[in-house]
Amino acid sequence: MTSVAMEYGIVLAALLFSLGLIGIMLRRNLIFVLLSLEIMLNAAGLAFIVAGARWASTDGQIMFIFILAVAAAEVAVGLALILQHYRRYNTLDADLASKMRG
Amino acid sequence: MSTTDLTALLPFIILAATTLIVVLVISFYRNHFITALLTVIGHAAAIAVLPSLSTITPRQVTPLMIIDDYSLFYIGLLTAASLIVSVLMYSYLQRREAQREEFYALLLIATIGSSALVTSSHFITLFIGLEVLTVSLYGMIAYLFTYDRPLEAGIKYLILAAASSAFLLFGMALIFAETGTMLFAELAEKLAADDDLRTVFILTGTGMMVVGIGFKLAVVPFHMWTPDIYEAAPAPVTAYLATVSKGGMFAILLRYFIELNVYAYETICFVFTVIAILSMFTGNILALLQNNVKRILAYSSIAHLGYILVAFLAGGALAAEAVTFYLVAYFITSLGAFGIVGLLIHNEREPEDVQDYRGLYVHRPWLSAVFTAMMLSLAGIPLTAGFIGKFYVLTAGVGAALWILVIVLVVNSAIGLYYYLRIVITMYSEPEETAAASGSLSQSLSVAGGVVLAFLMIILIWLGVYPEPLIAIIQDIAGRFGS
Amino acid sequence: MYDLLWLIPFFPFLSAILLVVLGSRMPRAVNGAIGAGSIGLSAIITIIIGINFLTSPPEGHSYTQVLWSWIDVGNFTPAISFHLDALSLVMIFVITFVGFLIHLYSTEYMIKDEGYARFFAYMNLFVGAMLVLVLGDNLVLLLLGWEGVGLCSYLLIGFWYKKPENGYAARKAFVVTRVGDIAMLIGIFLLFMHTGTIHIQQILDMAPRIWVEGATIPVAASLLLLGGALGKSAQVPLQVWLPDAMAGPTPTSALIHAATMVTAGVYLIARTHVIFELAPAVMTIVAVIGLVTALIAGFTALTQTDIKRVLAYSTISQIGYMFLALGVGAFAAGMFHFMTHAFFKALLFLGAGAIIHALHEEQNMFRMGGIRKDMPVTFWTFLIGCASLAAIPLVTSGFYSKELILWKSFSSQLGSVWFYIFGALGAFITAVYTFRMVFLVFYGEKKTEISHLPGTRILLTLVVLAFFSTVAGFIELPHTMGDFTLFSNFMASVLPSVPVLEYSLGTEFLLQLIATLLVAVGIYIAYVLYVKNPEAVNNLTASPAGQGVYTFWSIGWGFDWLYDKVFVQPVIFISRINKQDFIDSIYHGIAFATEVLHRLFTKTQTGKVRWYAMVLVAGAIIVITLAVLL
Amino acid sequence: MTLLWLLLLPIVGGLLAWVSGKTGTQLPRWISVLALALVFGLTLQVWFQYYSEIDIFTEQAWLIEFERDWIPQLGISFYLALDGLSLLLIALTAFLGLISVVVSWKEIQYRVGFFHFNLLWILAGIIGVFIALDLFLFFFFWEMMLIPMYFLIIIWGHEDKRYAAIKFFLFTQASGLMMLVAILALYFVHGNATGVYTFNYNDLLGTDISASVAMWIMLGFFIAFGVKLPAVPVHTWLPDAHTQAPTAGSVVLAGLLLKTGAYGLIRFVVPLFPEAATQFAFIAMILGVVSILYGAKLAFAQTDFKRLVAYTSVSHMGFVLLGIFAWNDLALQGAVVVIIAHGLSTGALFILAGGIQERIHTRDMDRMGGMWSTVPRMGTVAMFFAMASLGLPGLGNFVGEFLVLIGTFMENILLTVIAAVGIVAATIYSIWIIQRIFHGEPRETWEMPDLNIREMVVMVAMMLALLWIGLYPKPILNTAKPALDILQRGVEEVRMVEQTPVPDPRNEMQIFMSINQLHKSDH
Repeated sequence: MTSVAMEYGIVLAALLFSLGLIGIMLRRNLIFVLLSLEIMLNAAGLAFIVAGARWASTDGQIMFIFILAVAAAEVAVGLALILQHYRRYNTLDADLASKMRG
Repeated sequence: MSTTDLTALLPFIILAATTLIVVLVISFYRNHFITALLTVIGHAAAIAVLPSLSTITPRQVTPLMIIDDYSLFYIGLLTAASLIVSVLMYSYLQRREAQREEFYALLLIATIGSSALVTSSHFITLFIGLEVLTVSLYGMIAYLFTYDRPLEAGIKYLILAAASSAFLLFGMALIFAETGTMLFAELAEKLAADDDLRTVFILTGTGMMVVGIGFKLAVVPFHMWTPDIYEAAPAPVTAYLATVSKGGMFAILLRYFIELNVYAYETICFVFTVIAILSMFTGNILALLQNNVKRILAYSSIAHLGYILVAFLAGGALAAEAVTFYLVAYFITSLGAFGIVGLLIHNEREPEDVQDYRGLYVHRPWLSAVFTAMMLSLAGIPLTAGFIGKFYVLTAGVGAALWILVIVLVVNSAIGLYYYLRIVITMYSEPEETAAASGSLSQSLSVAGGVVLAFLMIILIWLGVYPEPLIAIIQDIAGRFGS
Repeated sequence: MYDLLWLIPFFPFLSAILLVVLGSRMPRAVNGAIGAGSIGLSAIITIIIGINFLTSPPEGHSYTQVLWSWIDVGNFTPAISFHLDALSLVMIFVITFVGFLIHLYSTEYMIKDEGYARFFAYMNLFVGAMLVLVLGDNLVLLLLGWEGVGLCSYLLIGFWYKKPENGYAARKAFVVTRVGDIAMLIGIFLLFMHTGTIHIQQILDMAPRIWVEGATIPVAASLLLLGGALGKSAQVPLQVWLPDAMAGPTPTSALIHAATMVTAGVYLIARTHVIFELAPAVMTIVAVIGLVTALIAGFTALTQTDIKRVLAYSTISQIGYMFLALGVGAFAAGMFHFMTHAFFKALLFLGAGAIIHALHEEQNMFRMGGIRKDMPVTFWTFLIGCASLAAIPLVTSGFYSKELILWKSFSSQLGSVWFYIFGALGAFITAVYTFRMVFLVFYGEKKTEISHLPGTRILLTLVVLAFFSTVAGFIELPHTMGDFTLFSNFMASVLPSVPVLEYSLGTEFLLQLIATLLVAVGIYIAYVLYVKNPEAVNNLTASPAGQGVYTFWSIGWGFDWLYDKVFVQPVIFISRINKQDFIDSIYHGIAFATEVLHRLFTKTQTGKVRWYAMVLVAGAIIVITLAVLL
Repeated sequence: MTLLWLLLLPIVGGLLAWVSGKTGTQLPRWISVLALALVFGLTLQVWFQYYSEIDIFTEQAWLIEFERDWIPQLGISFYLALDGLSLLLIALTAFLGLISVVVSWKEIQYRVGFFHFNLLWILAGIIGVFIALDLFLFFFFWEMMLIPMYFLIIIWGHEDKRYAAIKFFLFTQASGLMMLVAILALYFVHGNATGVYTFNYNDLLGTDISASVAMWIMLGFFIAFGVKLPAVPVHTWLPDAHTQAPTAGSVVLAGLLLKTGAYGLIRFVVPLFPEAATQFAFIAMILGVVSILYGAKLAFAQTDFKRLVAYTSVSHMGFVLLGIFAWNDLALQGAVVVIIAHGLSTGALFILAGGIQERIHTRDMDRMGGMWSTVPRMGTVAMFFAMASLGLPGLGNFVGEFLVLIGTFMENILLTVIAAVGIVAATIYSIWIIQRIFHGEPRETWEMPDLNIREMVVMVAMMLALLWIGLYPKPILNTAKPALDILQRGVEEVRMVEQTPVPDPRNEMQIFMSINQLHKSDH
């Protein structure tokens, strides 16, 4: 384990993170948006793992477990809401959810 | 974990137990009143034990949480706000068609999360507390998912909040990667010991954490969600968002800044200065001609967070005091304002349009007096807590010679007056002759809601006239903490 | 005895208040009795005090009565206190006595007017204010009277308020005199600043000690005081208000012209003569202004058709003579002319009033004529007044006072032969326009039928005034006629006579003769032009040059036109523009800009979650960039 | 305790009036009359009681003091104190307050209780401003009076009331916050220099401030007071507010609210920052002169009676500004007299305007004219107050304006001369009022009753007061004298001391850069 490895890891995590962000911004399908969120959270989780590895600390992995749990909770709530959205509009287009503005 | 540790965690235990009880009761016997009553009792009990805990403070409970006077104060504040929200929500749900009881479980969990947030001394607690709060909020915002707007708001909030949490997490990871610790205390030591540690990782990490925190606080440029969510969520939930969610976040931000002495990082301070200025201007200008009362309050909350940031950036004991006092005042006012919006709900519709309040003074003089008081407090007019709060913030700002921020604050206070007074004007205008007189808003008020509002009004004026006791407490807690 | 002094101004004020408060509830007879009676009481007290003053003069020939301390800040300590000396005694005598006669006359003259009580209230206030003016022992109290007089003139000129032109005349009078007042105000400030006191006597005592002749401060101060005097006394260039002031009831004109307001300027200069003497250049200015005014007004009077306007211009002209006297240092002569002028001018106005009343309120002289047989008393008294105004030798008081002025203007150290020449020219013109008036009104064909003959009170007043217009001159006779100087001696305690260059009696006699001849010629010309050969006038004015001159004179030498263009129009213009206050538009601009910003910002709240996310990310990038790069 | 009563009477009276509004319209009115009569009586009693002392004592600044801790942590105390100056202004407040209640008797028929609540609370705020000697408390009262005033305009005002009310509020509030910043800056400068953090006026007097800092702080105060006064160019709220307010509102605005600005300048700006004020005096005096002329100029142009009178207020208050910054005993005394006399004369003109509007439902002077024959009493009264307004000697305004001008003359001749032109302007607009409304041809026929007994009582009271001030102002001058003397002496002492030492530039740096650090170390 060297610090170089850590930086590679962080960069990878950052790339994943950016991917997720781009997904949120560009995808209109809510499921894909949710997926992108998962990617971002997991990117952060990856960063923790890499960081934990650098310091040979378990904190990173503990954090990752928490992140997983939280991500699961988010997805659960998210899917529930998306379901309602689909029921109402028969589509998963995020842009339809824009009744409020101004 | 010793008994003392458990004692220190008593508020959490009580709240968690209440949650369990509520969930169990619901599953056996659905009764709105009983559920709400249990919730209220749970909150009250949690608040009641707080004073006795001050004997064992400060106490580090595991590396994750610190129970000191500061966190006790904020737990009390958040729980009290949550208590008021639960009462308001009781009145509110009475008038709406929904599964009512589960809400209280969500509320309790969110409060636990927020309280955990203020006690955190470790990134994990920070993250967990935040997420517990946030995930519960998804449910609370979209609680009336059978309606269009709450659902839309829930989805928006979920997407954006999750994204911002990811930012926060990534930022934490970067800092952890550079320093190898997630404990505030250790971080502080390492950062203080080594100036070279201000690397790209640390700064980027801090920047990303700012995004996460800024989102929760709804400061510019992370404010976009605010109006929509405020508008769509049930009014008491909006009150909750404005108070418990933001208050908890601000408390931990202050703790984090002070413990890590982030004030020494000029760039971060600069970033916050820019954020404060933008928030004040953007919030007020957006609110200026807005016609939806809840959106007005949303935009004004953006501006108010800007005001608090002025005091926050001043640093030092005075800043901690000012921030705390302002938050207390802001809690009272937000609860009162949204409480009224919630109490006046009629025909499945909240009175959102400014015109809905036309002639309120004629139909409900006392309610309009309370609403006026809340608006004036937001505007910072004497005899209200908001005046003392604004005074305190300005004191901190001038004391630290933050002239630009102070001037911006003054200018924005003037802009803000315009829309607060617009609401007030409407209430005192002649009511329309038509059906409105018979009263879209003339239903009888719920007793509980009325009592809560009266209580808030009394506190508001009490603090505006005689803030000395509260200031004494705050100085004792926050002041000592800050210096 | 002297402590009754305060009663003199008190009665008119009391009566004015009574009339304002209760006037409308009392019968007219009572109103008139109160209005005229109060002035009568004041006149009686004045006469008692006057006799006392003559028989046993107070110490230093002056008496000061302090009623109460008015303002007391530092050394600025004006009190409500009255100062009686020879000068103020003459003034209050004329004011109360002539004032009383005018009031008496008014009780009959105004009897049909709906504002009877109001009229007397204003008149009493007027007299009261004038009394305060001349009695005030400090400049602030003097100013109080001064402004009070201005106010009352405004009220009285605009008495018939329903006619807009009366209101215009009233405002003109008030504003023009106030312009002069500002100068006077500054003058008072200047005097106070340099002497440290506001009391007239102290200032006068101190002035020769702290300033040398011709020093800047007395020159400036006297010029500023002169400004006030010019306004009040209707001298060039502030004379424009007086002819228009004829809009008021005729007794008002009598009061303004004879006893009160316009002589205030003369009084002011006489009162502060010490300061003027320290500024010889200003003295000359005073004299020149007086002369110029006398001539301009005289020429203008020649062309007027309205009987009251002729009298008005004659007043301006006669006050010009008083200024001439003051300017050459003949203060006593000025005051003497003031007194005689008060009698005959009051007489003329009241007589004119009687005539106007008799002729259906007709004021145009060309529509009068031939009424001397029908109104004999009026005719004879009016003739006496005119004779006095035109200074017919020996039998008229006007002759003695005007001769004195002309002689002094020649013989005084400050005098000059040019003063005499132009003064005599003025006397000539005076004779012409005076008798033009007499001939037009009383001679020739009857053009308007007499509807109403004056009653006893009016006639009585006229007779009394005619008597005084004749005898008042005998208290001061020139060297050539016995050198009887009762009046100058009396005034000597206040107004020292200026040194006079030595001339022989023959010179004086010669000059008097010339002036007398000029008067005679003037009367003859008037006779020729207006009785014997009326065509001549028409021929004269029909020629292009004549027409131009006639028009120029008749509009009062174009002063009104000039002021209208230079002052009135700009003021109206300024007041019209910027009614909405352009400064306010700055604030409106700010408000508008904020509103535009609001609309712009609102556009960012699209409601689309992807857009929100983009803003969030953009914000994140900016924040991180700032955090890392700065 | 007397001072506390002065505050409590209107506050409690206001609450009672509000509550009693439910019972009908008469009770709130009588409660208000009672409360204000008590305040007035109390003021007179204090005046009589201390009048002899006022004459003798010049060393003792305050006649009565009242101090309690309020927020001791921040050095804020509930500190009330009264000297001759405050006494006069409170007497004026109570007097005009009473008059406002009486003139509203018939005009206000809508929510009478709430109206009187607002009215009394405005008065309480104003009284508070005049006796609060803790700067925080002062600011507290300063802001406290705004909201009730705002309500007064917005609920009982005329056609354009919303605009007027919000404009009034924004101007005063924004400027008020500037003052708060200035107060705080002063607080820290004083605290850092002495270690004592306090808002107490007596302690803050004579604080050692470097020149440039003092200038900025002083400007903060000046802006707030200038807006209230109002001085050109921040006067534009005033015509709108005056015009749209109900009669009582206009009376209180013109008679009292503006005076708080003048009071602030006398009490705070010059004494707290003698040097800065001296440097600034010339500009302030120019503003005063500009206000005099510009206000008068705008007054000419108006056709709305109330608006015209409102602009004359700008003009009159210009004299106050001029007098205060001339800062000698003549000019200061003059300013005090103008403050009082203007309150009476302009207040009365607003009452007349309100009376006319009540009768014929318009304020447009183009539609009036020739009304003297219909309402001679009103005409006479209007004439009186127009004359007072144009500065006729013998009436109160003259004494004030004359003293101001003569005092200013000692300091600056040119400005005095220009200001004196304002008197001519005053003449024009004053007689213009009379001409347009009461004289001339009637443009429309109006059937209207003349002033009734209630109105005549009010008018006569105000006329007598003006005559009293005009002919025997000595009691007023005497009462104000010791207070003004002390203020002047304080300023002179500081000016004397400040002449010698050279200010240390480092001091200034410290104050601005490191107040933060200093403050931290204090804790």
